[in-house]
Amino acid sequence: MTDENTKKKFLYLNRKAPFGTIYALESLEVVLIGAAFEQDVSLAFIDDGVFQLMNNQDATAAGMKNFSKIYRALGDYEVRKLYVEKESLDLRGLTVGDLMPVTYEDEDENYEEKPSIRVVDRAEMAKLIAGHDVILSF
Amino acid sequence: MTDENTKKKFLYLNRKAPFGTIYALESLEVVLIGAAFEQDVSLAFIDDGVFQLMNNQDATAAGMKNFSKIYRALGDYEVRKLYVEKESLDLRGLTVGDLMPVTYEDEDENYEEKPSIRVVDRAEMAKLIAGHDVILSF
Amino acid sequence: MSTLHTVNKSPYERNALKSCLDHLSAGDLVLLIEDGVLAARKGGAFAQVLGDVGRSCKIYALNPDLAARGIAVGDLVEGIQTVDYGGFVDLAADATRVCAWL
Amino acid sequence: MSTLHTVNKSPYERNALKSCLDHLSAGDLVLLIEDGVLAARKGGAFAQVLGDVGRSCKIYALNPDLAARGIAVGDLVEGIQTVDYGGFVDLAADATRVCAWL
Amino acid sequence: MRFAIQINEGPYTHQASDTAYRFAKAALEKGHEIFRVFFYHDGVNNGTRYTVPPQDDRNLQKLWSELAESHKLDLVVCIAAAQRRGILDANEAKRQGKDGDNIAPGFRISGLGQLIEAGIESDRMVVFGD
Amino acid sequence: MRFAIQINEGPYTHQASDTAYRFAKAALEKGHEIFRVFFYHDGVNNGTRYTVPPQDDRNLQKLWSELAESHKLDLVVCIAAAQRRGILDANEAKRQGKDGDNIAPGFRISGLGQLIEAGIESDRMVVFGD
Repeated sequence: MTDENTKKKFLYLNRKAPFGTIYALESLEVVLIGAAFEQDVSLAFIDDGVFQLMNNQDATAAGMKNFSKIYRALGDYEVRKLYVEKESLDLRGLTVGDLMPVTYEDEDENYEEKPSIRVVDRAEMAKLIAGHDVILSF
Repeated sequence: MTDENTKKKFLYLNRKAPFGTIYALESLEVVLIGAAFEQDVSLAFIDDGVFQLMNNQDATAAGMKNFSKIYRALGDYEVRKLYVEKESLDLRGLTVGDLMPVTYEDEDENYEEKPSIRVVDRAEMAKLIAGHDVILSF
Repeated sequence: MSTLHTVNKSPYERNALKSCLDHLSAGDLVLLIEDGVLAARKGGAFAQVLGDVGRSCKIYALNPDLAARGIAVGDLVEGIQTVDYGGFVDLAADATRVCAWL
Repeated sequence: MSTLHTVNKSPYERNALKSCLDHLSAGDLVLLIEDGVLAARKGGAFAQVLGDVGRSCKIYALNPDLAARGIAVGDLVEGIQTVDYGGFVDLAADATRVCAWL
Repeated sequence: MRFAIQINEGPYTHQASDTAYRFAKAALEKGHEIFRVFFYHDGVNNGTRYTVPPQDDRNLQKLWSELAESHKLDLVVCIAAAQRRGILDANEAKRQGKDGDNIAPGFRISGLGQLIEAGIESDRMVVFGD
Repeated sequence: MRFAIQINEGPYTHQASDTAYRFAKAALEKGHEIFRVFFYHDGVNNGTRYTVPPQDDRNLQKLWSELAESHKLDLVVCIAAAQRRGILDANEAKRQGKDGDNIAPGFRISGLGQLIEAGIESDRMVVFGD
């Protein structure tokens, strides 16, 4: 299963805002469990999915679980590719500066901290979808 | 409860297509039970709610319950006011001719069959909402 | 005699906000809750229309839902007021009826 | 090497169809199922865009879902083909991957 | 003022039950009355005692059951919606020949007439859903 | 060809389970293999034996249980999602101190790893949801 050749490319397609529905949280739970399977994992954030990465989320007053810190921990699970669509950010008046910092330590470069979030345009996102073996939609 | 003065005006606000979700069917189930309470009842069909009244629905091949005939029986339950929004029909390329005939027998006019469906424009729909006591949304 | 309209859906995903705004009567109130508060952020695609509607109808956003989604009160479209759950109750009590755009 | 995209939402209510169409690659297939078939009716607001997309990507609609919603095959936007559940299976098998726009 | 509340979605999947709970709590704290909370559609799934949410998350069923106990709230689960979704009390289980029930404390199963009655008897009906 | 199916919504409220069932049936009739059906989110609610749908409607739980029996289908209910929503088997009931269980015949409760494994082991993953 650790052989590069037998790895499958998994894409998690996140299109929904957090909190209004549970899909964002339960998508993350799959990502965490899936990390143990050592596949090639990417997360895509399209449409309202980009709101999942908003900085300074605090659900305390709404009485809900604060799970946004889990995104920040994804690097520790070897999940390092979070693709965020530029057009989706633009429509919502957001920039990458409105999103939480998500990083990983690159063991090949002296454990330097590198950003996991990569802003891509719609055409690149379409290519990303076309380049994966398994697409899990939330 | 049959005193005109104690009647409340109930509006059922139907905005969703049938079959993809259960809201249309379970909204109807409330209407049927509610009819026994002898309140002043109106049904509003806005947005995809207008698809609930499409003629010739047949869910057999999809394995679902054919409930569209219940709309036709509403007249027998004294439910006679089905308001369909014109702008919602227009956007979907529909006319009242695409909808099923829903009628009631008018006991004041020799049991003449009269149409229950009334096409209203958006401004009239807004007035309708503003003129009801209880709005049940589906 | 006014209606409190609640909108709990993202306007980017669904047509509920648009439909609600299309059916307001003069003096009505709109309360954005749950994912509906996503409409209220300055710079978003619905900022303009909410600003326009806000001149004739009062628009509110539920603060706990804004906070959950990382939207600061300073980031709201001008004229939108925030309420907490108690304020939601007051709005519902003061209105003549509540209409939910689900 | 193609993707079968499934859309199960009404385009009048949600942005799923639009988002799907914005992310197609050449040779991809789109299958409208459940409330998604509401897009396929001639004369509706999405007839034009589906006709346009249909020139570069094949578009299908699930016939049992059309029938449930009272949409006759003769009322479909030109170029949209219908399939039953077996045809859905064939499309999924023939494509390289399936992408659901929920 | 007398409120009635309708909840159309189950716990966790949609925020509807959370918002309704906080609305109800705030209304009671302000001295209002809640005539009834009616659980319809998937809302009936709020009324199962079989849930075990993660320990760092809220337990919506417990929150409702406790609010019902402390304020004598009438929590009604629609019988027709409950039958479709597998929420049973002891009576229903017996009537339907099922070997157990799962209704949570403070909830009762009854008919759709209870929703209409709530609309008639309350000053404001507030609906929470998807 | 080997399919895997993910179902994200409960029965009746959304059509997802209906469509997935008819897809699975058609695939089997064409000689394909279904490696696994994984029930996630509200999809876990397909796996309760407590449902009693109206007699003139389909019984989705029974349809799935029968398809599982006749084709040796592996129907897996996600444990984390099931805990939030009150779906229990005998083991889980015991572990969580609950007084009963409601899992339907042919369904089993297991972890999210079963979904990933299904993605790895199948040729096509097809997701049905809201």
